Amino acid sequence: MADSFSFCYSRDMINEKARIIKSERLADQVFSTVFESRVAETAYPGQFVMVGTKSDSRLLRRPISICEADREKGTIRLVYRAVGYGTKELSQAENGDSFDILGPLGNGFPLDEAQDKKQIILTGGGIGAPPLLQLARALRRTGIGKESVTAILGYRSMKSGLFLNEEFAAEVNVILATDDGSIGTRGTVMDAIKERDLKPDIIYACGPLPMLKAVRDFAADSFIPAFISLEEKMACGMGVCLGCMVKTSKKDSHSRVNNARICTEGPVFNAEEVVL
Amino acid sequence: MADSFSFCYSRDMINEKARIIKSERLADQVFSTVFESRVAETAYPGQFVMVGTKSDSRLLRRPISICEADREKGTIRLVYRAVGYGTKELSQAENGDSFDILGPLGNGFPLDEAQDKKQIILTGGGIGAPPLLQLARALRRTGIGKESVTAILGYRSMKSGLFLNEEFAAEVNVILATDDGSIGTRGTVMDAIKERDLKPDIIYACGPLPMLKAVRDFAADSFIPAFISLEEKMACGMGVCLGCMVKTSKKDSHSRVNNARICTEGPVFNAEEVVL
Amino acid sequence: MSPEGINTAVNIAGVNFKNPVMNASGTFGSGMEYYEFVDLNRLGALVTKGVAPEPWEGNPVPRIAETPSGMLNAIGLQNPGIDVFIERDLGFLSEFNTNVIVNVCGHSEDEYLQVVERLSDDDRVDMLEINVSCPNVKKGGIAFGTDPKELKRITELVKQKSLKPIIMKLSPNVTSIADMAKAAEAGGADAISLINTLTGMKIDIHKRCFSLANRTGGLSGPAIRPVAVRMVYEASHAVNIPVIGMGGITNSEDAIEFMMAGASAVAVGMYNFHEPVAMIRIIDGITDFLSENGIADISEIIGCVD
Amino acid sequence: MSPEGINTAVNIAGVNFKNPVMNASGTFGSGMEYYEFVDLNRLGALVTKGVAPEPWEGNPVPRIAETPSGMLNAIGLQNPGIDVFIERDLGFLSEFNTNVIVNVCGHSEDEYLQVVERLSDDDRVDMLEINVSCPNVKKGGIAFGTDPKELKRITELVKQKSLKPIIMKLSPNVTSIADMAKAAEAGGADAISLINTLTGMKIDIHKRCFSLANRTGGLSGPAIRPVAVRMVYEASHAVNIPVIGMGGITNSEDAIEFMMAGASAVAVGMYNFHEPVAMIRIIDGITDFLSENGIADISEIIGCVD
Ligand SMILES: Cc1cc2nc3c(=O)[nH]c(=O)nc-3n(C[C@H](O)[C@H](O)[C@H](O)COP(=O)(O)OP(=O)(O)OC[C@H]3O[C@@H](n4cnc5c(N)ncnc54)[C@H](O)[C@@H]3O)c2cc1C
Ligand SMILES: Cc1cc2nc3c(=O)[nH]c(=O)nc-3n(C[C@H](O)[C@H](O)[C@H](O)COP(=O)(O)OP(=O)(O)OC[C@H]3O[C@@H](n4cnc5c(N)ncnc54)[C@H](O)[C@@H]3O)c2cc1C
Ligand SMILES: Cc1cc2nc3c(=O)[nH]c(=O)nc-3n(C[C@H](O)[C@H](O)[C@H](O)COP(=O)(O)O)c2cc1C
Ligand SMILES: Cc1cc2nc3c(=O)[nH]c(=O)nc-3n(C[C@H](O)[C@H](O)[C@H](O)COP(=O)(O)O)c2cc1C
Ligand code: FES
Ligand code: FES
Repeated sequence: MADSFSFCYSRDMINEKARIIKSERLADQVFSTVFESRVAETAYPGQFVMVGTKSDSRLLRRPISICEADREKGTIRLVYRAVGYGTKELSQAENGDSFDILGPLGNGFPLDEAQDKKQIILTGGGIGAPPLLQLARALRRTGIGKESVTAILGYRSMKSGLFLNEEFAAEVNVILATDDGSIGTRGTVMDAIKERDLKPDIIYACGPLPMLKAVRDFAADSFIPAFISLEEKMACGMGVCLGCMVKTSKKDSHSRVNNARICTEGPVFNAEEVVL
Repeated sequence: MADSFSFCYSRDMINEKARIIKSERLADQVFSTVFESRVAETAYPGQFVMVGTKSDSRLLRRPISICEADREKGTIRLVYRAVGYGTKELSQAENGDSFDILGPLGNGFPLDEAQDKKQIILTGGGIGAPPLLQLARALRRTGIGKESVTAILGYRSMKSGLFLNEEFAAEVNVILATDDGSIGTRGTVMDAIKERDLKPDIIYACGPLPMLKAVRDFAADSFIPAFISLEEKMACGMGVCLGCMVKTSKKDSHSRVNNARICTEGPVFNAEEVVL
Repeated sequence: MSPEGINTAVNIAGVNFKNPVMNASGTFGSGMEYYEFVDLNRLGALVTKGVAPEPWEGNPVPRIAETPSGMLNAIGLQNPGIDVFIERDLGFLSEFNTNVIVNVCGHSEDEYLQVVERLSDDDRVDMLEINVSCPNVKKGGIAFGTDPKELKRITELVKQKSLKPIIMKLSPNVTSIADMAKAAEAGGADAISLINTLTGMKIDIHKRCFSLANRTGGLSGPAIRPVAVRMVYEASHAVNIPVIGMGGITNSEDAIEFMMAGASAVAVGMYNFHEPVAMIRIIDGITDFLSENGIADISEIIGCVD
Repeated sequence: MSPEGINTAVNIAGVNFKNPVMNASGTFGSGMEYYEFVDLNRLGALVTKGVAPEPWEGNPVPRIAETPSGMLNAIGLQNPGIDVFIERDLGFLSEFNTNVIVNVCGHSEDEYLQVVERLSDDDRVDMLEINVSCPNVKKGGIAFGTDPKELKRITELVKQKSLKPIIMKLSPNVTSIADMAKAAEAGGADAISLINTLTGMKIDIHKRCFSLANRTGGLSGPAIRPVAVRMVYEASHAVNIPVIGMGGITNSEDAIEFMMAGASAVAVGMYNFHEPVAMIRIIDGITDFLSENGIADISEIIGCVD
């Protein structure tokens, strides 16, 4: 039937009540929650889930990147900053609590682009780090050596706490940067790249908009590919509400108006293809 | 200051988060919840509390009569039928859970009217029984003998279950009625009165409107006083929204328009004074 | 002045408010029922329930229905009439150190004017709020409230009779709130307040009847806040008189949202039922917000988002 | 006919709907994104996102903001234009056994008519829904949507060009919904649908900016349901053409509430985002309600509360 339409969205999407099996505080306001979820079966690095709230006046689900997906255990891990109602509620939930989870959603980081690259850099600014952890593991699993992959992780300060850096260190080289210089480079992840005069062959990035712009500019100047993960307010997470747009340099196939849906064509984009 | 105004409402009202210390199912859909609450300090038989919900889209508090108030233990007990969101939520709550409680509210059953009466009848139709339990105890405590007080309690059937009847029996005489005759009189509490040809000197009643009308008519025919407890949808429970009116036979002091506020002038009224 | 040296006082039509927070009419009585709970002296103003020349009995019950993040009411402006009101309610209110705003209703022009005349030289009253927008009154009210010409006319008439500053309270059930605001201003209003309730309906599908005896009622509560903020923004940009904003305020953030949209003061309505001390929490929260953000005078945030 | 021998089918302007439940325009794409989740064949109809003659890029982001029991959107009717739509979306939809209703938008009369002409004899389209009420389009739309004379005129023009039955979709941002409904009927509309979103606004007080780049947006969700039910009631009592009701429907009880108020069919909007399978649950819930209450034909409940 509708299978004949190549533009239909064929997805292994799951909508379920997922149970929490582990909750942890990682740093100031940063939490980690592990769910038992069938989303693990197909989740790809850089994809995200939409998590429902328990409040019946807050009806939009919250988009959160998948930080780890363990297919064997059937678990996914979300790492997030508690900023508002939904993330705070999640951070306070206990083992056994269930949340509505829709996912995996979106297109993740292209792994094949990293093949044969000598210097692969992952830049994670603050709460942008989580999706890069799954990426780091996936890259290693494709046979890429640890020496070829460096994660540059930017944090606020030692005081507010580092998170995930040790888990990154188990997979890839790690360079730290902090706003106040309390550990690693004083400054941003871009400052860390410049300080060490790194010459990456490809960059994967997730983090605040100014960082993503800097990565894009750096990549363009260095003639290397960069893949960046974007955020926008979302209602459906599935590509129908057209709420989560980013301007694109070319007309995309869905909108025909230089607009791509972050939830569907993204959240990861080739930095050249979007207008930030 | 404002003390000079006799029409001000001087109340020992409490607004608190009260903790549940005991929850029980008494019959089909009928539950009992005991709260640790300072409302116990002043609660008078027939008064009620407004109980908040935990849903942040359901903002009105639910009026529930106080079934028991134990001043020494500092507890109040609510007995209610789980009919909608709020009462179901309450029925599913566990020990230690807290709910917003505002009370005690309204004017209760006048105890002094029962003094020197030989045959005092309390008629509770279904979920109207709970406030009469506190009344039964209070009447006994004023020195009235058990032989002078009879509670006529109407239920659906043995199958859906009786509730509170044993607690009534510890204080007063009890006569049962069920819709299906599975125990006691087949029919209503009025049928039970007629069947036994009771000649009460005063009636206190709480229950569905048809029962209250029958009680009013019976009392009027018998030239005896009847005090009935009324229900209406409430927003504030404190006398300001003017949502919970009942028509009165005389102009009342607050409204001047033959309207009394059930939450404030009631919920207990002299049956002669209201138009049902 | 709040203790921290931050100015929370606002001036509306020459009347000084110690802070911009008051109750919305009809949700706090005349304060009598709440005064042991809520220190009325802390409020920027106390706004009374609507009062008419004669007692009104209002609508039949049910008058209340709960809706998602809000409620419907169809009280029908029950009130004991101006005589009782003057003696009882104003007598009570005169003992408190807060502004008194009397909300006025009527079935006809003449009825509005009768109330206004009675209160015009009463020292205990600081301002009059003319409710031309009550959706539950069949005669009069609704026409003034939705037709700019009628609104201008009634405003002019009221102004002629009144020595007190006049606040015209606008209905949101109109195509253009800006036109209504302009009409009130053109008629000489000293301020406008908005929004009154949106007309709504609820049906009990099991009993197959309307949830309110009056069929329709006024929707209030957080549900309507986005509509209210938008209308406050549009109205305050259409006129030069001050705007009192309301509709779904539950906390200091909501109150500040209305002020940033252009309101000089705010009113809390149905949330008083949910939480009787809400206004005090909001007053304190506004001061905290100003102090945390280094804002010395609340006037800096009025209409600051533009 | 549902399995239990209960008739849930309704007829609107000569088109048979297997059940009265469809999605609201703009909340389900053209079904492509949902079809693996939700069996489109179960729906009474599939209503597409608004389509214009040329691609529209819509508003800048943020386009979405959460509000109490609802949300604001200011998509600005982004769409790929009628050419892509006909090839891609209609191609896709033709494979399903459900009615297809195409929602039409335009900046001008002429643009509406262009879309209508292109679809008028397309077999894959069952009805056209004319969105004269989108609050996020600055030109055109809003005038048709709030002025009865303009509405009647555009209805007449559309009817002249269309062989398909026409549904006029009404804006709730008006003083009298009954007048708008009558104007659509007078213009020859075969049905009306309502409500579109209420215009609202949200402010981020910490960033001191509007939550939506477009400043205002359309409020939808359970918050607006009481307003929507009231307007469906008023509109269905003002006209003799069928009414499709929507605004905040989340479950079968809400759907039945709209039908008892006078709607012949209902649409589910933002709740699809909360729960992608909501419509299927609602369809099943309606059948259960009818069977539990011994109602053999759904038409018995349409407008039964009066
Ligand atoms: C694809 C994607 C992946 C993300 N991954 C992560 C992650 O791994 N870890 C993490 O900490 N955060 C992540 N975010 C940001 C996260 O979605 C927000 O922090 C979260 O939605 C805030 O919800 P709240 O209820 O706590 O805040 P509230 O302020 O109560 O939220 C109100 C509304 O605004 C939306 N919203 C608020 N902030 C954002 C934001 N930054 N982006 C999108 N919507 C927002 C909410 O979803 C909700 O609809 C991601 C966002 C996107 C779009
Ligand atoms: C003074 C008073 C004392 C009461 N005492 C008791 C009692 O001791 N035990 C008991 O089981 N019930 C009692 N009731 C009835 C009780 O208030 C309702 O059953 C309860 O409000 C239903 O709430 P809900 O959330 O479960 O139902 P929902 O249907 O979700 O409630 C929706 C709204 O309607 C209101 N409502 C629904 N039914 C009633 C009703 N019968 N009376 C008033 N408001 C209603 C709710 O408060 C709420 O605002 C009393 C009512 C009043 C007015
Ligand atoms: C129970 C009730 C009674 C009201 N009575 C009046 C009234 O007498 N006069 C008036 O102008 N507005 C009246 N209103 C409207 C409120 O003053 C206010 O404009 C509206 O409720 C919106 O604010 P809210 O969402 O904070 O409740 C009443 C509202 C409620 C809920
Ligand atoms: C994200 C979004 C996009 C919408 N796009 C359209 C549209 O293109 N055309 C239209 O007529 N209505 C559109 N609407 C309005 C809905 O169809 C519906 O009328 C409204 O949302 C009320 O229903 P609800 O409360 O169930 O969402 C849109 C609504 C939303 C939330
Ligand atoms: S969130 Fe709806 S299209 Fe992306
Ligand atoms: S519930 Fe508000 S006056 Fe009784």
